[in-house]
Amino acid sequence: MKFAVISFPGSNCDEDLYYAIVDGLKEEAEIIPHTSTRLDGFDAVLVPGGFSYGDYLRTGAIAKFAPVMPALKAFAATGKPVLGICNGFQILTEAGLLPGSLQHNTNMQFICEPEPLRVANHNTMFTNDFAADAHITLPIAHGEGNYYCDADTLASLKANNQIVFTYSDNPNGSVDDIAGIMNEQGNVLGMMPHPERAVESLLGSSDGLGVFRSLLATFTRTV
Amino acid sequence: MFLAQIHVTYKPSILDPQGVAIKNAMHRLSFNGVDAVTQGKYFEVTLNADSKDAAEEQIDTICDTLLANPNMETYRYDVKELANQ
Amino acid sequence: MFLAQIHVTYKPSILDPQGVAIKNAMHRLSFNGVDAVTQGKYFEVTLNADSKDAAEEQIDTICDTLLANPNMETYRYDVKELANQ
Amino acid sequence: MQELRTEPTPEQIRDQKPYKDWGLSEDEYNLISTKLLHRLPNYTEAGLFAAMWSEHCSYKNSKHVLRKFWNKGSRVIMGPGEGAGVLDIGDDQAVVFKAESHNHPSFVEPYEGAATGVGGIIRDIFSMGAKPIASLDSLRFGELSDPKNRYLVDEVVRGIAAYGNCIGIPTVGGEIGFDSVYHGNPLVNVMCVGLMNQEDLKKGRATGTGNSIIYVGAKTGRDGINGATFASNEFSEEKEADRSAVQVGDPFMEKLLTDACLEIIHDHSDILMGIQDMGAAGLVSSSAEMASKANDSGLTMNLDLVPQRKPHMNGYEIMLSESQERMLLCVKKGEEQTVLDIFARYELDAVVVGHVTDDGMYKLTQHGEVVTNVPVSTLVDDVPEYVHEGRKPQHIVSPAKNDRPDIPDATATLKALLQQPTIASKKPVFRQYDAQVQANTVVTPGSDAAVVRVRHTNKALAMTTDCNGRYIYLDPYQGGEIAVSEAARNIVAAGGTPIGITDCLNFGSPDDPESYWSLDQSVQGIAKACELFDTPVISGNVSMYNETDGKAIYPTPMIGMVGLIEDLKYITTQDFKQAGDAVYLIGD
Ligand SMILES: Nc1ncnc2c1ncn2[C@@H]1O[C@H](COP(=O)(O)OP(=O)(O)O)[C@@H](O)[C@H]1O
Repeated sequence: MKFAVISFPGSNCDEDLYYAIVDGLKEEAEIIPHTSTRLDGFDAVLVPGGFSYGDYLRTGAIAKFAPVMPALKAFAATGKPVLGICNGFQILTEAGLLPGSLQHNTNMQFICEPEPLRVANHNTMFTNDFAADAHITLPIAHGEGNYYCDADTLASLKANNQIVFTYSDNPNGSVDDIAGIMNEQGNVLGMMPHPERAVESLLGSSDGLGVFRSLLATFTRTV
Repeated sequence: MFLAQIHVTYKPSILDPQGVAIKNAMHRLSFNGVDAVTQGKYFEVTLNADSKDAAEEQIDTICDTLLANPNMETYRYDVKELANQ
Repeated sequence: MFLAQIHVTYKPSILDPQGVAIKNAMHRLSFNGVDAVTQGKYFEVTLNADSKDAAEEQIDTICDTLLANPNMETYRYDVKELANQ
Repeated sequence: MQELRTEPTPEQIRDQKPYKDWGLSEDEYNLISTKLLHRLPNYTEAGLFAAMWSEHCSYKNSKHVLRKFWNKGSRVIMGPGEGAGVLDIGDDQAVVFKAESHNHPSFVEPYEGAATGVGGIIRDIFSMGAKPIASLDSLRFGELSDPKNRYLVDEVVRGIAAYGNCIGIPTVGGEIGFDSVYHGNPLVNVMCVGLMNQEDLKKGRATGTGNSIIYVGAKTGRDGINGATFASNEFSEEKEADRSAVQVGDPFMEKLLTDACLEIIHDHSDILMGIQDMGAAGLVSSSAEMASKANDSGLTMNLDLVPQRKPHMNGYEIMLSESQERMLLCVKKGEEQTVLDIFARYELDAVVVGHVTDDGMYKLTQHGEVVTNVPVSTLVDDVPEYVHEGRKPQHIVSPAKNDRPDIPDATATLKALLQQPTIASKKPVFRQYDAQVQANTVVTPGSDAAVVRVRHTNKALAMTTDCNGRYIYLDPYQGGEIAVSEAARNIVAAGGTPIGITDCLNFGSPDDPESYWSLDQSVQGIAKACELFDTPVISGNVSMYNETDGKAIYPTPMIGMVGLIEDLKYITTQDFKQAGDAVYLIGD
């Protein structure tokens, strides 16, 4: 399976994701610059964390105009998986690939800590490796991870089982403890916690590997 | 040359954590009369355009696509011509 | 009840990386006429006070101590009385 | 619009002595004009001398003491003198580290002061050819009961977090303490650690006649002018009024700068002759030092070519600006385009601003005129060195009577101690730091030393910052030994072998004999301990004049230590693992 990791100016988790795939999952990965206009030949696209364009203006606001974005949208439209982590989640909401937006944490501080999470939906291409209602721990590291959407959107997220991860102990004020959501089609996931930082027990947790293993299992089943 | 003064603010229905944090700070400093605070963004953009209408049209698009997030924010602007230097 | 509209902007000598990044984004979006962009903060504060003067005095102190960083920023404000509801 | 200002003539400078405000003494001025130049320096030249001869750039007051540090040892690839020190860690790899103080800027403008401190030390690391892999801090503030100190803590921590988090270098550890002596003079020290392949080692040298000097990064503005002289002057309430504009950090720009410079270092090492960051005293300090280190090289630059943020900047301002996120490169003649193309890809400003000459002269032109023409050596090597008089402080000569506290209720005292901010958990601080980006942090803040593994090897690096100003105050020699020993214990407790240290010497004025004595003694204590532990001092920084209105801080030499963990299985953490385990007390 071949993953593309998109690198925007200011992305800083692109290499971490690359290593999570290559060393952790032992599959193929390539870092793709924001100027690239094609994503053919990839089976999944990962949008990494960091501070694209310094996160100036709003997180993800400037990245959504990067030259690679039309290709990313086209890729998402094919139904293949797109995973945005942290800043990647912020970019996907700004680009309209996911509903809602991410605001400042309610304490107005950056928060870095291991965070207990619940897998709210394990019937997705990103979470089929987890047991139903699994409790896992993934690191978070963000200043603006407070997920917001209006009541109608929230109702439809719930109705369609689009809420994929929730916080056990909401750190940032997110609506309904949301830590990660997917689009209606189920092939675009955005999440604030960092699975790529939790792929080996040496670094404290390997729970994150489950996300990548799920993608691999889905891929193996469909080809 | 034109100057656009642009205000981008949260929609009233949106909880603004920055505004809340600032209001709490004001209360801690004993400004107890403060009832509500909202924080928005203020931009000044100077631009060349053929006419005021053309400048406004550009600013409108810039606000829609870049400066404001329509999920949460609204904007208003005011464009004026700058005296030649 | 009074409404204060407050603008906090960088002093001209201060580097504004945010403004530069936004300007570059506008150019990438082909708004090539854009010459300069600065980003500042805009606050709306509603407060109770005995008079407009009293409200202005409070806002002045609030700006000095909380909303603006005198090392880098300047502020201006406008206070008006709100019609009773 | 800014008016074009007329500069004072050389004669006016001689008569009105504005150089004194810039930190140059009358004797120094006379030495420059009569012995070194044999003429009166013009306005720009006088400004350049004031900056280059400041304590911050020349170490003229501390050099004598710094020579007492021990910096041998079999691992040393590069000791003090370059941007940062370098130690061999096997497998043709090396660790690079250095610490830097940003005390005064952080008092004036805590958020930006702390942020730009982080930015500066990172540039020192990658300019050696190393990838920055971790940062640590060491902070001192006045008591938290004062709201001003709470504000300083919040903003300094926010500034460190904002810069490190954005640029993607994990802040993995540090220390923070509170004492009323730091009220009005907080200490903000930051350390950065980098990892490199030994073949990538770069130096800040401008060598090879005809080779090009390339300026890259942010445009030069009027910020931080006089920063170097300012940092070397005592800080008093009165002077607050005339301070120059605050420097603002742009971590986004620095991320691009880091990536671009490392790409050039890796892929085009053969055409890159030297690289240095622009830190204190900006362009003049970086360029003059690059020329000086290349022995007899000279250098000429055209100031009109320097990217400028504001119109009508004069030579003095352009050369002394401390605008952040700027680097200077020396590139082989004819190969400039390769380098310019790489920077263009990162959307960074890069311009050829001058070239290396063979006459040993430092020559600057602006608007077609020569504005500076002095021997490189006069700026860098001819700075007088001062050996100050030391005197044992009164409080050591006749110490206060032993005051043995009365502890009727040990539990209550223990609880009270644990509530002291200096002792209590630092989680509210380090929770704001991204400690895990780069996905190599094995031990995050909260243990004795942080541990960062070296990816694709079985090795890891342990790192810590430590100091106890109170011990130094009471006995600087032993206090110095204690600081190094504490750092070494932290490293060992993490499973590492201590291999070297960096330091930040935060002291009062060297003109105060008691303060100078403490500096000298503590350096000797540190040196002695370093020799015992086989941990050479490979880099460091001096911050003097840490006093407000004549009151000095505790002498506070911060020690940043790095240890090598030869096998990942040696990594240990400080927390109790399970009930029933035995607890041992070792030592006496
Ligand atoms: N300013 C700081 N920045 C980052 N980490 C910090 C800071 N202060 C303390 N820490 C972390 O908190 C932990 C405990 O620190 P400290 O109380 O100084 O313990 P010790 O006395 O064992 O050094 C350490 O892991 C240290 O790295």
